[in-house]
Amino acid sequence: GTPAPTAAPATQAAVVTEAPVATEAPATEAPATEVSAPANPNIILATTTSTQDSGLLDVLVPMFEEQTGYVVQTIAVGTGEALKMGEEGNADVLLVHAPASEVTLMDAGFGKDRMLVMHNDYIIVGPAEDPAKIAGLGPKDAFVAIYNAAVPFVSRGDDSGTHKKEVSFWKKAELDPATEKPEWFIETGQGMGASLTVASEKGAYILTDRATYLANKENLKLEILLEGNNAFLNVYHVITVNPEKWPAVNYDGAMAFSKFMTDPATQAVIAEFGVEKFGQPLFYPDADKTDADLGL
Amino acid sequence: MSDIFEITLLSLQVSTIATLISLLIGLPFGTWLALGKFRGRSFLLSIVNTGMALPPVVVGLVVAMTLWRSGPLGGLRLIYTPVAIIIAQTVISAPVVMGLTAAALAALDPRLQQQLLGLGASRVQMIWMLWREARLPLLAALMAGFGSVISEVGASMMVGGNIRGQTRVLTTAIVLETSKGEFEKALALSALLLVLTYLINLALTLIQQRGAGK
Amino acid sequence: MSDIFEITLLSLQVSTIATLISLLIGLPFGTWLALGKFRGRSFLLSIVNTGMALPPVVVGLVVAMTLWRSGPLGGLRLIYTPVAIIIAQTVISAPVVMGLTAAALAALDPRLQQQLLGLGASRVQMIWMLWREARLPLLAALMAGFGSVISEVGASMMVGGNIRGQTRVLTTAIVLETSKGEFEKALALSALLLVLTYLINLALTLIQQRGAGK
Amino acid sequence: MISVRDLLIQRNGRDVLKINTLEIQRGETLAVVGPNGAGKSTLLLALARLLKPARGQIAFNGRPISQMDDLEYRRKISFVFQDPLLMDMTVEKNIALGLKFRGAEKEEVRARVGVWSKAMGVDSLLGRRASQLSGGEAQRVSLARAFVLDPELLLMDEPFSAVDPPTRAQLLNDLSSLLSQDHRTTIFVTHNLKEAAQVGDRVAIIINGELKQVGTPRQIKENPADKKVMEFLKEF
Amino acid sequence: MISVRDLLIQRNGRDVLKINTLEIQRGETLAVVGPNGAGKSTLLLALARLLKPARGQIAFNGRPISQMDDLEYRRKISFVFQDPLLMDMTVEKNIALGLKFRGAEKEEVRARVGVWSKAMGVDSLLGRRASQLSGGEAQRVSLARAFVLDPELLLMDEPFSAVDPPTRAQLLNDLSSLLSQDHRTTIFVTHNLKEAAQVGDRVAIIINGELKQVGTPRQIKENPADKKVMEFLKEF
Ligand SMILES: Nc1ncnc2c1ncn2[C@@H]1O[C@H](COP(=O)(O)OP(=O)(O)OP(=O)(O)O)[C@@H](O)[C@H]1O
Ligand SMILES: Nc1ncnc2c1ncn2[C@@H]1O[C@H](COP(=O)(O)OP(=O)(O)OP(=O)(O)O)[C@@H](O)[C@H]1O
Ligand SMILES: [Mg+2]
Ligand SMILES: [Mg+2]
Repeated sequence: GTPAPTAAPATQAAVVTEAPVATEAPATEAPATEVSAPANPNIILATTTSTQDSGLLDVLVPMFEEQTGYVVQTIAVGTGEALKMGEEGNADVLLVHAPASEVTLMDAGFGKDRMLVMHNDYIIVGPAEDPAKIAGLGPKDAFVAIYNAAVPFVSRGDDSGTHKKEVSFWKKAELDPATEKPEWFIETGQGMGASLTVASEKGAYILTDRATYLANKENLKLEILLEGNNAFLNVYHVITVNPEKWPAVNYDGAMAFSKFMTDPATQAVIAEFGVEKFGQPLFYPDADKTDADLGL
Repeated sequence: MSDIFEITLLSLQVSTIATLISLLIGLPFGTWLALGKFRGRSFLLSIVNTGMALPPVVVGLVVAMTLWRSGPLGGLRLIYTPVAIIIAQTVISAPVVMGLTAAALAALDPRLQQQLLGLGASRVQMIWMLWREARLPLLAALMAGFGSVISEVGASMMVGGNIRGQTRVLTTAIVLETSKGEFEKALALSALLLVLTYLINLALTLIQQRGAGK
Repeated sequence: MSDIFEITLLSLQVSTIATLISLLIGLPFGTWLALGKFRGRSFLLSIVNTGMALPPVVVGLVVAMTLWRSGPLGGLRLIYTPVAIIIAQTVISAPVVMGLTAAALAALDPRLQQQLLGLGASRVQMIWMLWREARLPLLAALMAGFGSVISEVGASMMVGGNIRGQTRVLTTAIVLETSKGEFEKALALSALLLVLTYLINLALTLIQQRGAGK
Repeated sequence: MISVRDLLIQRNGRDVLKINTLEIQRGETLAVVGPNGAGKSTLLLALARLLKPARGQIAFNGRPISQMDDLEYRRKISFVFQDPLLMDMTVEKNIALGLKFRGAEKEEVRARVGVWSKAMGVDSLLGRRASQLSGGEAQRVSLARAFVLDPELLLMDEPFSAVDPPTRAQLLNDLSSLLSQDHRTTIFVTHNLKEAAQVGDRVAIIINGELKQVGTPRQIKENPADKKVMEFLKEF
Repeated sequence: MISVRDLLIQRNGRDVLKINTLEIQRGETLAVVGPNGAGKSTLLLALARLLKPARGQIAFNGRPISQMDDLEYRRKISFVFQDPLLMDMTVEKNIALGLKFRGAEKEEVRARVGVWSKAMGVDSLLGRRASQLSGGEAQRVSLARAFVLDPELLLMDEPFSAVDPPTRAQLLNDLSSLLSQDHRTTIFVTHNLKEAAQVGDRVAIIINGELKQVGTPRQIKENPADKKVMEFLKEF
């Protein structure tokens, strides 16, 4: 069986090396030497900004294009916008990290296939002094502590995957600062990088994905205060848009991309990505696991 | 969107103040560029014209780097305040007002200056009359300046932070709704923004025509 | 940033083409607004002036919704191509060129039209001479139009998609570097953008002055 | 050549010129005089089709000008305006303007500009920008600009008001012989009654928006139509 | 009152006016005549300190004007320009302009504008926009605009060129008496030699950028300085 998701991804480095090939054989996979251009070579990939900002797609997309002859148009937008593009058939394939909303999309029939690709994790960062004393607490208690201390907290407030995650924590804590709008609750409505900058400037706490934090670390006066909890997993799925709803979509291409993303060779690349620069991987490949394995 | 009224008001306030400051800077300086006789004038003019092409994101980045705590003016604690947006927007629209003012005044008959001085106008009075004479293109300059700030988003986002209840303005709200995939809301806000801008333009045009009609 | 040359070239191409199309639309239409005598003229003028304040994000959203597969022109498959950026940028800069053209021509002595016709000018020849006479403010209009597109990012982002190697232009690259936290790279790209814009403005100014000097 | 019937011109809603009937023969020079604001310039503008009549009609060679091709008609005409607005270009280009509009050959343009700039005494100024001329120089350029066109109908609105006396005398002389040679129809507005009598085959008197009288200088002097005309002519 | 010494004015790098010496007495009216482009307008502009001399000096009541306060000096002067550029406002406001610049009281402005608009025959046009005037009407407004100021020194550059003959005669008459009453110094450029002799206590002749001769009309007529002056005066 597959190993249970471990709490701290830093200790989980070896998953990929033993990963078996995905259950379905990659039908379209072809050696780079005999690339024949597909009938409809253009694919629109709608994804969240984090995958682009981290630089991961800059590595993977050229690989995919070279292997298959497809040309990928990567559109990095907010999670909500990416899902909407799928819903309206304006993208062929999605790479997103908002599991609950993804399920809604699938249930409504707009998505056809949904495959687990990878995860990284969320962390709570904040000023080194940690005025609300959240270090060492569980996620729910940490949010309660922040609320009670009424110290600055930055919320993305943009319905992104990260924001949805944060909302779920407030819900678990049975608190609702978004409605109460206290002074210390700062909603930026911006992307992760910009929100981190706001948090840094305001000396605030913020829930962030590890990858973006690491990429921006140099410019920030924020320390990791809480990490390594099961509840902090940030899971990415690839979703093909349903051609029965939108005949114009390039389903073959979308499928090829999904297969590529879950292909063991690709997964190995994901596991290595960022190690050189940050000393730790930014994403952990999960193609060999199921949602249940990750506690979704 | 219960805070829509608040957001709209802030947009108008911030952009109006920025436009007024730009006018205060751009009108005299543009006049000087148009009327002054000095070396390096066309060099300065092309610098100002380049300023008309200042990308809001660049202005946002530079102003933010200045106002961040790590920046030279970090002590003022202006980052993520409406004042910061006003500063950035002023940087964006001042060159627009300046460049168009210079062009408008340079197009006037040069003998007009002579004649006004010959009628006993002081320098200030002369310039005042020149502005009056060029009021149509100057109004267009003002509108272009206002248009450049009420519509920009890159700078407001970076230096304002789009913080709900504090620095969220119409354009940043539009971007937010768009990134949420809430296109209808984004379009509704856009419509609101355009209607407001239209009303302001209309008011300015009417004031100007009344002034001309007298 | 090995593709920096490519990005720069695309920026220049796209913005230049958009500006030229805006000129092709804005110059005649602005002239008509300035010289025509018809009802609803000031209404149209304030619409055009409002157009100068069209937020790039709004233009981007509307053009994207039109060009998306789900949109009315989805069949043309233009979304996420340089053509899409050109379309959006044209929508942004045409009103700028138009409004400033109208203001520039309205400021000319109305008897000039009469005199040109009296010398045997056809309508086209007359308009040509009026443009020549107002070349200074018209050049400023052109520069403001170019400035508005070379600097905008909202529309290029939405309809172009900032796709590496395909539709990435300087401003979208700046935004990307900024959001990656690579501020130095962003500033370097900004400097490049401004230097290019300056050179273009300088070239236009020199051409215009040579034309005037003859 | 030109016949005006029942003409009414309005400017900004005010009646500024009424003419019951006026006939001008081919080759004739008609001098138009009258007080300021009488409507003299307005008459010329209407004849050049630069103002639309509120009523009445103007016929050129028997055809109503409103029915002729606008451009074709205007290209038979040269107009020397009361306030010449020169274009911001060289004197040479200003003089050549009308020829350029008519698509004349480069050679022809050069030749004609040469002839007429010399005739008007501005040949030394050809390379100068028009904005750098004295008042009289500008007026001479505007005269040259009209004469190069060799028009059928020449409309001149106080064309010598800023020209110095010796030049003026000489131009008037040249003009008289030139016009009578050419059989070119000329309408000539002036404030100088002596000039009007010298150049005009007939003189038209417009007062307060009405054409009061048309006749040879002698006819008018001997037999003024009414008291107003008499008063206007008393300096003469 | 005014004394000019060794003056050289350049425009666009060309010498356009040289005057060795010229004295104008308080209360005197000096008529200036000369061919087009001679430098007459340039002289007036220099006297009003609107052009900087390349050399030499102009003194007003014994003080070099370059050392006087610019504004204070210009406010002693009224200028009627050769081409009056009226502002795009009503005739009334145009006439009041100089008074407004000098911060005159509302009542006084109204009274003076009333007097002078009537004197120039433009009182019925006070509410009209300046762009809707005939050539002569515009010139009258420009005259009124200068006269309301009641200046010490009045500079007029062909102020009657577009005014109709009866009005012109009347204004000249009025002017002669007005000027001799007021002891107002006047410099009056004209192309009408009769006018120059009628109004001017002395006449100055500028030809080709040089002040050739200054004297009473009779002196000049009887004793022209050189051949060029004689030639210029032959029509006179
Ligand atoms: N704005 C100007 N720039 C350069 N040169 C000029 C300018 N205005 C006039 N000149 C030149 O200066 C000289 C004197 O001009 P000025 O206007 O004083 O002549 P003027 O005696 O008033 O002639 P006119 O009787 O035609 O009005 C002329 O050679 C003229 O071409
Ligand atoms: N652009 C205009 N708009 C409105 N009314 C005008 C305009 N130009 C002239 N007028 C008026 O029309 C009437 C006739 O003007 P016109 O210019 O024909 O007079 P004119 O006989 O040429 O006088 P002048 O001898 O002063 O040149 C005058 O009452 C004048 O005020
Ligand atoms: Mg007239
Ligand atoms: Mg002169």
